[in-house]
Amino acid sequence: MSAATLLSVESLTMRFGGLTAIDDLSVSVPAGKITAIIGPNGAGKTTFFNCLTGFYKPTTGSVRLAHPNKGEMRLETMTGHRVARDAQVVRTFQNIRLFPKMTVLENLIVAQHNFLQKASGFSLAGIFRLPGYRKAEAEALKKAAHWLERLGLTDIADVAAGDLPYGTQRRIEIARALCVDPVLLCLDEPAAGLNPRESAELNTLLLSLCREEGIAILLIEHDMSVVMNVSDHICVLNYGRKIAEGTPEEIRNDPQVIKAYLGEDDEDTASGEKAA
Amino acid sequence: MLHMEGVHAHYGHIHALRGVDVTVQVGEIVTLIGANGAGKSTLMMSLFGKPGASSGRIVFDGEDITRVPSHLISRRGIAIVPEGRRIFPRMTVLENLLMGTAFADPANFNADIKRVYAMFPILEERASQRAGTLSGGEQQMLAIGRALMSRPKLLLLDEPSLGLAPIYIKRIFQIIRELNTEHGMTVLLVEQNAHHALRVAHRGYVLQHGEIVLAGTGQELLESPEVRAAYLEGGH
Amino acid sequence: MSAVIIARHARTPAERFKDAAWVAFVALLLGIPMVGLTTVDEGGALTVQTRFGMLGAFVGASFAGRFIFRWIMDQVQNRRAAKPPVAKIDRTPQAIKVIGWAVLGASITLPIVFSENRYVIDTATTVLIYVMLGWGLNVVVGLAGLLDLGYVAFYAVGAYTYALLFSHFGWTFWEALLVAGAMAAAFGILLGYPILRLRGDYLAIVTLGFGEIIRVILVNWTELSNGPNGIGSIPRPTLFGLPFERNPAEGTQSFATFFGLEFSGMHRIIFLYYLILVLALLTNVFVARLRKLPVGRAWEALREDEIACKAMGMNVTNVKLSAFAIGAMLGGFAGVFFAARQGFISPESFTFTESATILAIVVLGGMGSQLGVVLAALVLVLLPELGRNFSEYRMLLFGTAMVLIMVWKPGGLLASREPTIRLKQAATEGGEA
Amino acid sequence: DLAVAIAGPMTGQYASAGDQIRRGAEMAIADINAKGGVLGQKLKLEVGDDACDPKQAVSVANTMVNKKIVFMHGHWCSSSTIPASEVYVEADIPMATVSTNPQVTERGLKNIFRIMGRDDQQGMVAGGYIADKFKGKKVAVLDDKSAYGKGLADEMAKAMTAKGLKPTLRESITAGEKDYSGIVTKLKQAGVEVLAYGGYHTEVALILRQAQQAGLKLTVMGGDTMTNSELVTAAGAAADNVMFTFSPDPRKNPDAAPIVKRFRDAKVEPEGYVMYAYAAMQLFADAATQAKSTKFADLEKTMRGNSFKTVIGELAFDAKGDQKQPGFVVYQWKGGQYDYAAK
Amino acid sequence: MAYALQQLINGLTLGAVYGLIAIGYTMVYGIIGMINFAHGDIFMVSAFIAVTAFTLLAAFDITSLPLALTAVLITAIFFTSAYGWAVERMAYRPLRGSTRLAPLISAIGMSIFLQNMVQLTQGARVKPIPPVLEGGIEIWQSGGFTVQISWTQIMIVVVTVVLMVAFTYLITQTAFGRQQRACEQDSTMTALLGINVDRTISATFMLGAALAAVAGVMVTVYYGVVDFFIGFVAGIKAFTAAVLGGIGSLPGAMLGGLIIGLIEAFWAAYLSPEYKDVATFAILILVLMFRPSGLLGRPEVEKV
Ligand SMILES: Nc1ncnc2c1ncn2[C@@H]1O[C@H](COP(=O)(O)OP(=O)(O)OP(=O)(O)O)[C@@H](O)[C@H]1O
Ligand SMILES: Nc1ncnc2c1ncn2[C@@H]1O[C@H](COP(=O)(O)OP(=O)(O)OP(=O)(O)O)[C@@H](O)[C@H]1O
Ligand SMILES: CC(C)C[C@H](N)C(=O)O
Ligand SMILES: [Mg+2]
Ligand SMILES: [Mg+2]
Repeated sequence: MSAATLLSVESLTMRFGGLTAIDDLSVSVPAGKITAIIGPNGAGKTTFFNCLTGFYKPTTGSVRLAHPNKGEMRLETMTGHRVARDAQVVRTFQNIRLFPKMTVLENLIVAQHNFLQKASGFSLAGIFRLPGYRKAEAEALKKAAHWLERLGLTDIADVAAGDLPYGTQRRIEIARALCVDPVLLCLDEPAAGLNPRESAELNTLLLSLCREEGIAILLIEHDMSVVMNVSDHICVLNYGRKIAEGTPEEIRNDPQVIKAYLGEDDEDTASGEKAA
Repeated sequence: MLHMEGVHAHYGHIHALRGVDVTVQVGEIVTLIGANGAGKSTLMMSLFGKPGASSGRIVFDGEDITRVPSHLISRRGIAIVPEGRRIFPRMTVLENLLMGTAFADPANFNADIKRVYAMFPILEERASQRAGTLSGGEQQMLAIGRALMSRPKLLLLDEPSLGLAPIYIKRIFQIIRELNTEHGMTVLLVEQNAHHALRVAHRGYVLQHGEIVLAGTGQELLESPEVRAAYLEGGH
Repeated sequence: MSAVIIARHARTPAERFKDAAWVAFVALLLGIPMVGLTTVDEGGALTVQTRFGMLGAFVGASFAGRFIFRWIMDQVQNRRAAKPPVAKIDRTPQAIKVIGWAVLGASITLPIVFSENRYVIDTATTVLIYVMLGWGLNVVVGLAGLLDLGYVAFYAVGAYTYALLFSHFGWTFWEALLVAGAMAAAFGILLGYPILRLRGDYLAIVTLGFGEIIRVILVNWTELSNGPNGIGSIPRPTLFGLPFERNPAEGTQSFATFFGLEFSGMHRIIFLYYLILVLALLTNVFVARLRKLPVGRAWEALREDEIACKAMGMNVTNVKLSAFAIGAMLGGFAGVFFAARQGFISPESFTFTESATILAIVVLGGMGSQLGVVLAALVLVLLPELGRNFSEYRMLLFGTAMVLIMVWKPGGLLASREPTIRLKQAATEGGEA
Repeated sequence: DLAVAIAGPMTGQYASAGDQIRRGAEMAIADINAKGGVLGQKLKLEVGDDACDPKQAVSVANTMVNKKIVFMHGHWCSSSTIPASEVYVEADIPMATVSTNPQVTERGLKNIFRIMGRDDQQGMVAGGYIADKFKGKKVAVLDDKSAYGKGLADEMAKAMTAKGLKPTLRESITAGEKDYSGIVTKLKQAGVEVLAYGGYHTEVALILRQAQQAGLKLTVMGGDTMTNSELVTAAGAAADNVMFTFSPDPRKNPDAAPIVKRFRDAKVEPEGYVMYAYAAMQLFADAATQAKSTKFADLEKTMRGNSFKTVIGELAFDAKGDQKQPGFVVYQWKGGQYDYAAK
Repeated sequence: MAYALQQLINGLTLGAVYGLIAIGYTMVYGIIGMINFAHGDIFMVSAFIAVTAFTLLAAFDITSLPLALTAVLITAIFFTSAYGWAVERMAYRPLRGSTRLAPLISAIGMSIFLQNMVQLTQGARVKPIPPVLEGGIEIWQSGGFTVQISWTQIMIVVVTVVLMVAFTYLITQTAFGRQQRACEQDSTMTALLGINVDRTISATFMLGAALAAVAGVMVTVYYGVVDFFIGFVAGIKAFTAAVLGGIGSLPGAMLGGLIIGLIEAFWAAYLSPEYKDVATFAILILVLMFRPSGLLGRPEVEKV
């Protein structure tokens, strides 16, 4: 792992009453790569995301981001919206959280709120539709259209997001997160509810985001056909602790991981066949 | 056991089911596969009248249940693990499980809860945690556990493996098979994990745009080139 | 869901009879203590009086009413069921546009048609005040999804700001207008700040409490507000300095003398009408534009999912406060106009009932719908007005109507939501630019 | 037909007063029409409900203007009368009101005639009486924060103090609540024996009941609203401790005896504002007959210039429109009836 | 000191009355997540029923106090529950599944309707009944001030506490209570589990109305005077109490009621009675700033 470290998490602990959801966890996430976080249900993966993105205040520990333009940032000290706005660390949710009554396009435009709000002169310029604002709006629209195209959502751009099928909503959530211009994109089970074919498409997308756009991705996923095929690096959690770390190949054969997470290989092993 | 005939269903002016015919025999595991938005979840919910069938007939155990109010349907022995889990977030895990037993024989309670706890030990550990704070996968286990608490004759599972770790996915399919063979439970299963699903299923249907386009035994469908191309393989 | 079952099933007369009998039975139960019995005061002590005739009539009417109602509903449903459900093309946006222009045209010509009818124009002015209030509250409730049961506080702040600026410093309507708006906005932020973390119904009670606090302070702080006596002789707005008076002060012109017209009280009424029409329309354009700006979209997003907003880097605090501030400011403007039109304000005009009416207008209209607010304001203001002929049944009918409209159209009179931006249309517009 | 109108709280909290007004006016109109009407035309009564809400009052006023009424009796609440009068004055409609707030006539409108006294006079009489009668006792002054109640209480306190009896307590309560045990305990603690109250009778009844429970004996002095017999029903025997100021009782007016009887026959007790409403209609009928016109200028001149015999006595008005001899008298409830209090 | 004690007693009684109405509020809230603005008016209806019942009993010369009270309670509960049922059936059930605000507006409409209906059918005048339960105990005397507590006050506090405990048990420990809460959290899923949502909600409304009925009888006995307007103030105060204590929590409603009663009593006793409502609401806002879900309300943790 020679790539520069983008995010380094040190001895992070998160307790809920008597329950320790994350226990002294240290992880580092390289820039421009895909890092997967896996682990059994309740291992603390989503909680880990919540700590990174300002939704929970960790009990102890530090989360440092080496922002390419803005220098080092301490994420654990930043509140909810600042992590996304200033540090450009953007996430999706395990339980989809779109703006259901708004159209897909609107969802993507709202994601560009900070940029547009500034351009609208905090509404003063916008209310008179001054050219500066109109230009910004056109730009935002272009970006939205771009991601709609990339995720195959163009046809449903003007449909209310809440009326769409589950799998589609997953993709919209990713598109929306991309509109925030993330430096680090945190995806919580993006392949849940997708069929194998769609998962494969997701693989392609994730790889191209990482390789072509240089966006670092932190991925929580239970679908091994995704994890094993796209990750550069995998980190395995169990009971809030890191139990293994390494390349997909290493992880696949790690006995501890097999025992706690993958299960004994039998004729049903999905990972191999599903992506065949 | 279950028989759907020419069922149509709408959400407002969206026509989600366009005349589906589905049959499930006693003791069978039947699976539904189909792309995103094909109408799989709608089909399951339409058994409960949410949304109700706008035309067509649904027969369960020889009785027409097309117009029966939702709450009477589960009392006939149908339980569902719905899409999105729909656990009660502000109740404890135990209370959620108790909700599953509203019309079950109280005599079975101890055995049932033991069985569920044996399947998902984490639920026993967390019995008094509020369900809304469970992790995604734990919630999924809870939803399955809740459905099993009423000892249904017919179990509807809408993507039961969603959000579960691989080790649990294997467990789930094992459990489905067990329930079917040992307890004689009939199962209607929706899965994105079509491989798994078709393997455990006796028969399967392929749903497309609200219509059944293909039906056959699990093995037939697994081998069918259309199914392989559309649902089983990554498209490149 | 039971409704669905009933709808599909063609009812036999016997079933209809049973249904009506059940309703009659309930009516009997409800009627016994309220209709059948009453207590009257006979020389210092109560005695019970029975009114079985009235009770009988009430039960009979319930039976007949239900029977006929069901019969009609069944007919309607049968006819509907006979037609196959066709996928309707949603034509609402166009329809709304057409209705909107028609309403606008009607409101512009109204004073011309009714130029001698003081009552009509005055009532129309009241409607417009509520429309404006509705549009203001719509920002908070309809767009941002923050339940506000104390909106009347801002209306009061606007009205009192003008009244006080006038009585202490002699400010005119036009001078006070902006200051009062700013003042109300400041109060909006003042209210918004402590309750940022509250949701739903907690917000409701706190806003209700805030409205009460403002009212109680106005009642008790006599030095400031003249207490319950209110503030009177508030001057009417002028038309570019021309007052609407019969006898203008020495050496000044009034509207009538300037234009060489004979004085008529109607001039001012009509002027006030057009003034509020312009204010309301400005509000409308303002809110409609805001909706298509980042703030407006942020409000709606906030209503949909606050957590997702945060994850998109949105400063939720600012978004909420801006909704409160802008909603309050619009309420403040309406308040200034109200003070100027009434010429007299007292805390009694700013009670919870007033807040409830404004909220009802927003919800009945269909949350977030601008035209819906107009329709709902028309209904809610005109109903009690028309009801004046029924005198003591007036408020009874008003309450009933509120329930019935809600039951008839749970989403509000106009409930469709128009996207703030469309890919197609935006693309073609972009092409032109 | 000639349209005349009444306006007041026909619904809402004070609906019982509206009811009195309506009954009085209906009877008067029936009587006048039975005698052939006014100037050969029958009177037609329009009823406006303002629920004591100033905004509705303006709306009612506009309705009435539209109905081309020639005379208005109302409104009842001062806070409604004041804004509504600005509408009537522009439409040249004379009005006779029972609203007692000084502002009603102090604004110099020429269409207002007050057939009742003013709060300041009322307060003066009541306050003076307290100072004379209860010298040396502890007196609390309480109001309900309404325009009427607070104005009256302030005047009572002023008059008392002027006569050398300083109130021990000066407090306000919130009308419409039910629990006044807090204030009662406070009165008890302060050893108050006399309560000067500005407000409506409903609260007085509750205060009396709760005082009784707390073992506190209170004498209450109130204003014109205490005429309502609801007070007796609600307060029971304790009502006998209530005194109030009101214009001389029209029921005692020997000239009014036949009318009183007619009301009683119709099962309407001519208490409170019933006779005032009757008198207001008489005032209009007489003025119109004398002026031989229902034009505003003529009516106004006649009303201001002459005096009129009505069921509530002689009515004559000063330049502001206030009654020339308001003459407030102190009454006391006794066994369900009110009567002049001992001097 | 004696004065403070007396005010404490006053405050507690008033607080118990608020609490009693608030329990009904909070229970209905707990099931459909909606503020039932008409609850105060249901309470008012029950007070009128109580007045009629008391007057009837007096006419039949039934003077045994326990008998009369029981009879009145039963009558009031019976008819008021019917009102609770009917209000839900007509104004709220058709709105199931629409926005949260629709039933709120419908409730406001219902509240206006009930107020005016009672005004029309029963008259606008206040209705008094003669004192039912007189006397009390003198607890303490100091400085010429006698501290009294009346039987009525004792009865009100006892009844409130008993009902609060009973209903808390019902809601948190029984299957019926669980089903009620389930209806609020996800009514569709509740139906899928075989529970008749409509019936559960109706039953809750009837229970809520029964609680309002008890409150109505207590208030009638305590104050002796009712009118068609009493529901409004009581409703707002009880609503505030429910929120202060944490909406959905029955002990919270009770606690909130007591706190508001005490604030009112002591603020009026030692500071200015004019601003006691300002004090109440200011304290409410203050509490909610630090505990956004009220005193005993469970904090709404939303796991993302
Ligand atoms: N707010 C909370 N309060 C109490 N316990 C919590 C809270 N949030 C999470 N937990 C607990 O912490 C543990 C970790 O949860 P987390 O959601 O991080 O798991 P996860 O790894 O994302 O699992 P899954 O793969 O099932 O989504 C779980 O056991 C959960 O019950
Ligand atoms: N509540 C709803 N309102 C409107 N349309 C809906 C609603 N739910 C589903 N639909 C539409 O109905 C169709 C069928 O949806 P359904 O959820 O049954 O599909 P599915 O096969 O279960 O998809 P997925 O694999 O994503 O779960 C889709 O086009 C969807 O957009
Ligand atoms: C007693 C009534 C005439 C009303 C009261 N005097 C008022 O002017 O408001
Ligand atoms: Mg998770
Ligand atoms: Mg689905």
